[in-house]
Amino acid sequence: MTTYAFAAALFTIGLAGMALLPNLLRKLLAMNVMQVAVIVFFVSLAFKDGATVPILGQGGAPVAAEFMNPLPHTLMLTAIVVSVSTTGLALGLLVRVRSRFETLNERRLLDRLR
Amino acid sequence: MGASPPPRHEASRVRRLLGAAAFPALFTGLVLGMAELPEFGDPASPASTHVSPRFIEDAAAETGAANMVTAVLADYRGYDTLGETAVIFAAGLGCLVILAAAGGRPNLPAAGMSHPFGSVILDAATRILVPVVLLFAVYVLIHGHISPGGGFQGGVLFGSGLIMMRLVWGPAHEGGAHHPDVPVFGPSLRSSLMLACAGILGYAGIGLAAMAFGGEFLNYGTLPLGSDPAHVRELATLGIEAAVFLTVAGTVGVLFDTISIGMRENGVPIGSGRGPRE
Amino acid sequence: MAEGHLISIGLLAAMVVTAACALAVKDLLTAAALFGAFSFLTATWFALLGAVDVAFTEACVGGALTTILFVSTAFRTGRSFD
Amino acid sequence: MRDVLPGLLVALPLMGAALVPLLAALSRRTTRAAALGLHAAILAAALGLFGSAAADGPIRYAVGGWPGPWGIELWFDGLSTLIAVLVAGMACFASFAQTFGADRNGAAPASTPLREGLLRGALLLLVGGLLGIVATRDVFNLFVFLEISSLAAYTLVASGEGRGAVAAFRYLLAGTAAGSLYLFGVGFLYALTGTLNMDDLAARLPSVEADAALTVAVVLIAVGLSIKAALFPLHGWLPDTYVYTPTPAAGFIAAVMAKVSAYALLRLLGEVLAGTTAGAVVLEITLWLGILGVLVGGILAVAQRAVTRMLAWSSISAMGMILIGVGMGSALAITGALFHMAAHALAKGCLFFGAGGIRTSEDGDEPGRWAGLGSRAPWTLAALTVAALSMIGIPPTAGFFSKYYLLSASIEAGGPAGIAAFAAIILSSLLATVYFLRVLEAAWFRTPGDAPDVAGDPASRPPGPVLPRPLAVPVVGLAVLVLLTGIFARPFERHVLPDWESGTARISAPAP
Repeated sequence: MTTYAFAAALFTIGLAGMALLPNLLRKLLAMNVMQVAVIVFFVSLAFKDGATVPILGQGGAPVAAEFMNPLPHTLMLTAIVVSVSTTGLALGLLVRVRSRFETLNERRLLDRLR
Repeated sequence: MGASPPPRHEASRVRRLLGAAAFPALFTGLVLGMAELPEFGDPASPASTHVSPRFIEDAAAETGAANMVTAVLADYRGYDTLGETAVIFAAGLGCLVILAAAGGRPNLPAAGMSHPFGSVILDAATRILVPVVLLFAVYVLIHGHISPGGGFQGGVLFGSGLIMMRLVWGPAHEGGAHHPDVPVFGPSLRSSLMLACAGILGYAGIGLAAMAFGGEFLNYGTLPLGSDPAHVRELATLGIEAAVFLTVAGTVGVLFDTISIGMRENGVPIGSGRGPRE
Repeated sequence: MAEGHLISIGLLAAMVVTAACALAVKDLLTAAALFGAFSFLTATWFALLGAVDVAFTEACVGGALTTILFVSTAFRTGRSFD
Repeated sequence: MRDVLPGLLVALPLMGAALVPLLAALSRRTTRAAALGLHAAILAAALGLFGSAAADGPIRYAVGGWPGPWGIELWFDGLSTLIAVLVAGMACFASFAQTFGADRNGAAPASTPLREGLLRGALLLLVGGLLGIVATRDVFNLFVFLEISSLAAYTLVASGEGRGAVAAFRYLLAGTAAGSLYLFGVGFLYALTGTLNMDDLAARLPSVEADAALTVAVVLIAVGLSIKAALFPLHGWLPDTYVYTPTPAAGFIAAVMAKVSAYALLRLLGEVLAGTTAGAVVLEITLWLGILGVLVGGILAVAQRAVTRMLAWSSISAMGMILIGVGMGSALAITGALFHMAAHALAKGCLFFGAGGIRTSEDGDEPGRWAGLGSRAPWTLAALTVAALSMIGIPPTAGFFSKYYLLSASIEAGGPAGIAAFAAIILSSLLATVYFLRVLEAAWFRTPGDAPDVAGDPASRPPGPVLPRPLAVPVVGLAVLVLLTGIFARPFERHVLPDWESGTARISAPAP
């Protein structure tokens, strides 16, 4: 529960940053924090007390209770990829915005667009 | 930056007030919901008992991968991974459209990397480090069956090696080296794109090949690579990982090149060798 | 490792603090560096939870690639948030 | 057929997206032929699945040979194949229109063969993402394909000059927030049930006893998808995005992008989460927000000075109408929502292709710029008029029937929501009459001299056709489809609706 609450806190910080910070690059950093929060949540769902890393070592047939749940791990690999892809594309957009409008401040940008 | 203070808008004040109320509410709501979830670490939770036991108990026998995450990633949920590869490919394609292939005005400096640092120490360190990084990347790719790692991590590492070369030796582009002593290594923007495309084609190609042999899309078990289905799946998984590796390495190159030096080839097709550069 | 493990709680708290700092500092390079630190802390915590693959990826991607991309953008768009 | 087409439907666009940029190195002609051929093949696969699902019942397809809930399943019933056909069909028109951006510098700067290949690749990726959303039976897979379609859409939005990049960035922030909210909700569902497969979820959710957690999950998922579906008041990203997207992509994005998210909302809220109390409450809220969206979208559309911006606000109104249908949830309402998705996609695609092209050729976006176009290009304007009439809901067009179904569903539903929905739909038609007549009146009954809102000498207008052929063909083709869909609405209803109704019966009582 404590762990989940930390994920919720990170998510809230990220989402609030996206909505409230005026600078577009900062919004992007906040977006990354928000995405990491979801990953933290999923990874904490995969944890089992007394279990180990989901890689089969030497020995007999594996028992489910002995290994961490590999499914959320897999999903979160995909989520990390999605997050870096989005960030890459967003940074490309920002380079273009900065080159065209000479600011990354949302308010200045809105004034310039008016 | 500009000297004038950012103008104030009433709307943004309203939004700030709204935000001050909405975000604590969001946090409270999330925590209230989380209080009812199964306890952290509970081995009897639905997540631990419903679908996942098969991935733990049967993965090695069914797919031949000791790393269960690799088994789920490349085989049970290989379709997700195809989507993931497409996502990163979409990012590379997007940056190319937005920055490199667009006729933007070059009024931003390139990201400081267009002039090689020229320091002997950096140069020597890079000469030693880059081959090690690239080799490790390939190791991570191939060893992903048994240990943490796989195509994606390997691809990122490989791309990081390329970025390291770019940072120290300057950007590669048709037209020659920037550093007087060091030949420019690393793929051009166009070859990075081709790598990325090849990865997607390879991945989907393996999936379609499985269909040609009568299985479902991405059902590697039907491929005529041997008699032991787990072994066949293991081989196909390696092929999948290699395809992901190609796409990721290529896209990392594309992303870095476009973001750090893009929009400087004013209206000239990328890779045409005519890119004007001050 | 039980829920209330000190290392786990400490790492999580450090994550929240670095994330908040990364969003609060004035200088873009500092923010990018703090974000890198945030990612590495996250990766460490993932490793602690037995999610080695996720930890590896998060370290590669969040700690290295995303940070590099942010820094190279910072070089082009100016270091300070305006 | 049934064991090959599902794989092809999702594999072809993704492969094509990688193939077309490579072909761009050869020649423009090869690139174009390949892209058009791929889109045609995708449409053929979608039509094949549509026919097969209608004739022999729904198709379940286990990708990789792993059955659900361990693997990822695809699911093709009347509902999903209809949307798939719509997406694939619109994509053919958009691909045809993409030649426009390559030929005329006004729409896309400095178009090189490679750039054209990349843009065509982005369209294919977008189609692949949308078809993936439509086909999938797995809630996490839905997220992955949502992101593919989003990234491709950001690319297309930003591919124009100027403000497109800003619009795309704002769309990206909204879209990523939507994706993360959705994924967080999926995390809750996974923690509660241990599964990601939609059928398995629907079977296991009724026995879950954590009401608060389930409510949070449902709200997160609904809010996430509502942002993507531009449900009022989460529509903020939409107007700029539609207005600043280059015309060929705008016609496609405006036509199907938000609707696929509405479809996902229907699948999840109406089918998977229908057994939960929270799901029912959220559907009710969706209905009321849909009513508000219809009104706000219509009123703001009247207030706009630019034609494309007016069309964008009218889209918000239309999405509200679709979500009214989704929120009511009766068989008739869902039929209306689906029919409105199709009718609105065809008409709005037509109008965006037309208005975007006219914006370029007449060098401006005010209704006054349309003055005299009726005599200069009667066929094109006739087609656009048909589309506009469909938006208003005049009888022989498709738009009439979708509003008819939705109105009947509101009467059937009754109660305050039914009355409000009825009034909102009628009022939105009146508002649509106001804002479309302004444009049509200028086009048919004014000469360039007496247009009030255009400054400058009409003689200085750029010469040339009103719409270049790459845009004129989709405009006329879509208008014909609008008419055909309207004329054959009754037979269509007789042949296809029984399948949908059995589908919706299944929706209201989730199968194990």
